[in-house]
Amino acid sequence: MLSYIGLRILQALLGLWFIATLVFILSRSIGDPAEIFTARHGHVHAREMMEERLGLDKPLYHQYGIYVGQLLRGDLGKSVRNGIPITKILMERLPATFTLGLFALGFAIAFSIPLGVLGAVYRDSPIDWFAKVMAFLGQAMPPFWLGIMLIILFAVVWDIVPPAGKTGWTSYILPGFTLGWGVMAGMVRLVRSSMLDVLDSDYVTMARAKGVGEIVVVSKHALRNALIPVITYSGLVLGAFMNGSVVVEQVFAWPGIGTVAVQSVVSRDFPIVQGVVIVFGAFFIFINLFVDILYAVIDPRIKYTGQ
Amino acid sequence: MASASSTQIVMTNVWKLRLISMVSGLKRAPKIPTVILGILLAFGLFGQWLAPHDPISIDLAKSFTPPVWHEGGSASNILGTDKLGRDILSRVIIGSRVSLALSLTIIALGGGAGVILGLISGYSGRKVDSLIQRGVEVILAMPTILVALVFVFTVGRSFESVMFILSPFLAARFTRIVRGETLSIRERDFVAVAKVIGTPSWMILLRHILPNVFNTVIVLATLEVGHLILLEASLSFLGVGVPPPHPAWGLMVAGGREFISSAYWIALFPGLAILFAVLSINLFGDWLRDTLDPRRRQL
Amino acid sequence: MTEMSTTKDRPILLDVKDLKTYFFQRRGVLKAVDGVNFTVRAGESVGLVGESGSGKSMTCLSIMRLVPKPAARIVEGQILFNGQDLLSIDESDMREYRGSKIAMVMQDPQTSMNPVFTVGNQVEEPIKLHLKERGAQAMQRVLDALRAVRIPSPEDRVKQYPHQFSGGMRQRVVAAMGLATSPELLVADEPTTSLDVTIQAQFLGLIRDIQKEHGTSVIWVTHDLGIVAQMCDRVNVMYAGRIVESAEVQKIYKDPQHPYTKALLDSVPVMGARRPRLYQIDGQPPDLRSIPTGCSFWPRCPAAMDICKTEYPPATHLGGDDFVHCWLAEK
Amino acid sequence: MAVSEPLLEVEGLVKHFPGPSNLLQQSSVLVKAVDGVSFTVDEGTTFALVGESGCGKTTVAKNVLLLERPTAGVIKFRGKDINRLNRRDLKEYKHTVQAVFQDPYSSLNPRMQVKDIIGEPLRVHEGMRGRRLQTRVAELLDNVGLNPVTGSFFPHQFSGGQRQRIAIARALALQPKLIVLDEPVSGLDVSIRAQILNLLVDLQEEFGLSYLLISHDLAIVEHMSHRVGVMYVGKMVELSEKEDMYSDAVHPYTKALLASVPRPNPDIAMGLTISGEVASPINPPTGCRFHPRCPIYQDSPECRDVQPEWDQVAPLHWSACHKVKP
Repeated sequence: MLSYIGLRILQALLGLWFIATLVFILSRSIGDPAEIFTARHGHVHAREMMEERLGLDKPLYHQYGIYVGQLLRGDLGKSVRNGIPITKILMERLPATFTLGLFALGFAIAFSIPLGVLGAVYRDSPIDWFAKVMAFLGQAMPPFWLGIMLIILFAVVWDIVPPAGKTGWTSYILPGFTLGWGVMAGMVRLVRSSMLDVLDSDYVTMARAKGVGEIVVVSKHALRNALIPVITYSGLVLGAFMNGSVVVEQVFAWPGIGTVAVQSVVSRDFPIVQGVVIVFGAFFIFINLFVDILYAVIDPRIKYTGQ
Repeated sequence: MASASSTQIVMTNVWKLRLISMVSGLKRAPKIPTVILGILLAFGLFGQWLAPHDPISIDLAKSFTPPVWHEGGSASNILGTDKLGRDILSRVIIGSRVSLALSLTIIALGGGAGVILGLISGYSGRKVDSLIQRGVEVILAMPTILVALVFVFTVGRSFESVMFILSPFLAARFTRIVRGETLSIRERDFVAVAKVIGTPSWMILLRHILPNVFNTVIVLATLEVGHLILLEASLSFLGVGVPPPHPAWGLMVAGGREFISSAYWIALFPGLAILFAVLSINLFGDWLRDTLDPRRRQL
Repeated sequence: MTEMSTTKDRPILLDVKDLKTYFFQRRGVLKAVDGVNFTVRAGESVGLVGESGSGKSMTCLSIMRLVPKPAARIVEGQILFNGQDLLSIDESDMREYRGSKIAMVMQDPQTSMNPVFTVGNQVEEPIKLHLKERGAQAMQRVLDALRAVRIPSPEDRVKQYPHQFSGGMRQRVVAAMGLATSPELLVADEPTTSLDVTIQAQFLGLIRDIQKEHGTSVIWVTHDLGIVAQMCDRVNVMYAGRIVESAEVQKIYKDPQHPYTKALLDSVPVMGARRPRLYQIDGQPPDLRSIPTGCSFWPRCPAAMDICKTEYPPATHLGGDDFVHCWLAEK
Repeated sequence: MAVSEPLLEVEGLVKHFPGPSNLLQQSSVLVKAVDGVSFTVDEGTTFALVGESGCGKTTVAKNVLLLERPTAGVIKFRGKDINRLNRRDLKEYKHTVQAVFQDPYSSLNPRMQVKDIIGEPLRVHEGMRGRRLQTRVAELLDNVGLNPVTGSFFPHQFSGGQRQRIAIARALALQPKLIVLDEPVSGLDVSIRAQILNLLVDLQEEFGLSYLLISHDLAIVEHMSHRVGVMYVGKMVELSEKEDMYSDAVHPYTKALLASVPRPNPDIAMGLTISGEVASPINPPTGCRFHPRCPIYQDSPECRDVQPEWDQVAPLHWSACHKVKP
């Protein structure tokens, strides 16, 4: 078990290094960041300062060395606009993104598991249809549009929640719902189909043959097995989640890192964007790591194949 | 004893049968999504003849005309007009073109690359496989929208740049699925028999493996079209899609955002267009999967 | 098999009457079980023999009332267990029978145990449910049950998961799950098909010993005529959803009445028999969506007559519980 | 030509697989799937390898079919090492040796028409096309008892037994000398088994085929084969003519195996069974691999520590057991 976790951590670190390198290559191949920035602000002096700060006057492998060294120290560099360390900017913004994400995820889980399970158990019943409709709508609605429509209805027409910004707990409702619905949609379908597979399995028939009641069959024997593919998938859902959060933060003027990233792109403050990409990538990789470990805890078979 | 000639007669019949079964299979497709898809396709192909107005001609006198069922609406602009007085309906119709063209191109490019990489990765095994898989993992770990945002913003907004940056993400998804499928087909006995016979590897890939992953690829491609339409719309919304004045649905929603309290219709209708397009593609893809590839309920 | 002669005087434990279980599919009705009659007496081993698709497994699931919903439905018949019709009681009463009076072992030991719970947990389940025992007492029962199926060092084994057991051991654990509550009837659905020969021999011996000790009745579902000969007192031969012949084991091997039974016995290679050539039943088993009219075996039957093609032969009783459905026996 | 040399000779075949490994280290455990197996297959006869799961019989077949390369040992076909053939001889070998596998569902490509499935070896080796190919395919279908009209059907339109006939037709296409039959009927129903077994026997006579039969079913092996080798956990424990094996088996494992088969005759009771599990090839027991389950082991240190040698116990009858010596 321990060696398995160790191995997964090693793989995660490797993945992280890949991402960092890719970001480096991408940022250098897009064009000279100093030039892009100064082209707009036009100070020769500023350019020299920038070059020095980023080590742009040195050969590429040297720049890469500096870059990796800084990353290892947890230093993502400074904003080219105002010189504030990027770690500081991100740390300020991260909690807002994180809490919104948790809210949305909580919403998604709270609805998707019961809907998926009930849909599978009572196939083709009204609840199954409801689950299907929710799922299909969630997967087809563009989140930015959903957000705007919700603002029109709940903030403009009925005025029960704030339309944008982060003011109190009520301001979580619209963005959280917008972000959560899409994720929920995927999960409902996954829970339902994986539950259907499990309910067909021999061990569920065996449990029934032992005289176990239907509620226990579903909640004990079936659900835990059905969640295994759901957990595997949840790591991937996160990708959609991150995409969604950039857009949703934008729609609701949410003070998270997604908004910062979009602003920085517009103002050409690339070190910030670079930092956000690395943070998102790291987040994705470590959530997947966590998911794998969780997987091993739920499914006793994993520990042994990993060795 | 039937002679060889009777075999040939039956053979031609089988081709006919195949065609018939394909057509009759399509008859069982879900009706409404298929019709919407048909309309969508018609919009994309013949938009300029179907649209009642020129989608980019500005007529400030008509700006903010509400849809026809509102007071002040006009029958010539059924879904109303935007700030510059452009006809919403015409823009929605023409807007389908960008969505469709972009997602189909990306499916062809990225999907094609993904299928090839997936086949190679799954069939060759060990080193080549793990190299490709690491690459796929990294790409999948990247926040698509952010990367696309940065890229398009720096190299400039164009059809090509959006296509260029989204294709690898799609390729990665295809690679993963096709690889998995290839791995399992590779273990089937008919591949072993082909090796025993001495069938060359390229022929095994082409004749034995590729036809067996084909259904999965078709289903995946269909479902990914919906995904790409959403992605493209998001990018347009953020202002890095295909540049104006070509109407794109995402861009239209973004344009209507400022006027949500006064002219909701500017944002509503292009959004609905996206919703219906993606919904019907997904429903169609779902049906395809159930008929072609019932094992892959998770796709 | 000396004690065999005694079983036919024992009281009837299970009486299946005209059981019909159909699958309702888009492409038509699939008659998996189409009018099955047989009895199981107390302490008796009864074989259900047939090829795949003959309806033997579905008969078992019907007895347990576990046919796959919603596609399959028991449409007709009675299943009398100690005189009580299991098809007329409600679901919660049926649960009292399952795992307590009737236990089941399924074909594949790899899939018939839940992979995410320990073996102890799963063996304990019926004990808790039906014997209402808890804690140390229940644990003691679990250990006893595992010992009874000859699992070495059960104290350590209860904490392990199914994947840590070999196929043969797993199947014994499944048997332990069923037998822990001392059921009156064990339904064994091809329990040894996936086991190796020597492991199969162990399992067969184990079940025979337990049966001798507790007087459990067993329904053996199998396609292996060897297992039937070794394990059963009575044999029911199934073809296309019906029992075509039912007889005591000695009789069926010495003097089979139905042409299908005869053909089946002649078509398997037998060790030591040195058959130069196997008897060959031509054709395929029928599609259960369109079973031939008349006797379902007639298209493959070497002795088919005109009447066979139009009318299903009624049961001809041959003394005792034995019967055969064949027009030849009618004469 | 001298006295007919054997068609296929397997000498001291060893196949070890690396155990499950991970990124950090190559696994140190070896799966000793086959660990020194020798036998010969004579022209026109059937040699059967029989044993329980994990005994390595399928691995032997894969080595003969060149789907695996041996770790050690030599496989000779007509006197030539099949792993050192030049291009032309290799092509010739693949022309002469064919296979029929267990699962008739997995062994036919579901996306190919039957005529393409059967025609594939003809296309690859003889470049046959068009009308000639069609005629030959029709002939092959007829050989295995299928209507040639079915050539344009797809595999899913056939039942298991018919699929196995198609697989046999494909194996016959190049008029091979040797066909490896890996559990050819275990996926089939009882009444269909007889059809396929009879067909295989008929074809052997008609075309003078040799079979290497892999099976766990002792009754089928007796019915089909001329010589039999019994395997246990990677080792051959007994090898003899079929008649000897079934009447005068000497190795305790062979005896146990024969006794474990339930006879379809209520008057012949099952013999003594042996206890214990089939050992794992990952960590096989020392000495004689059968000793932990052996009924005549009696704590003999020889059995525990020393691998038994091959002894000839009768003409054409060998066994590897310390306790049973000639």
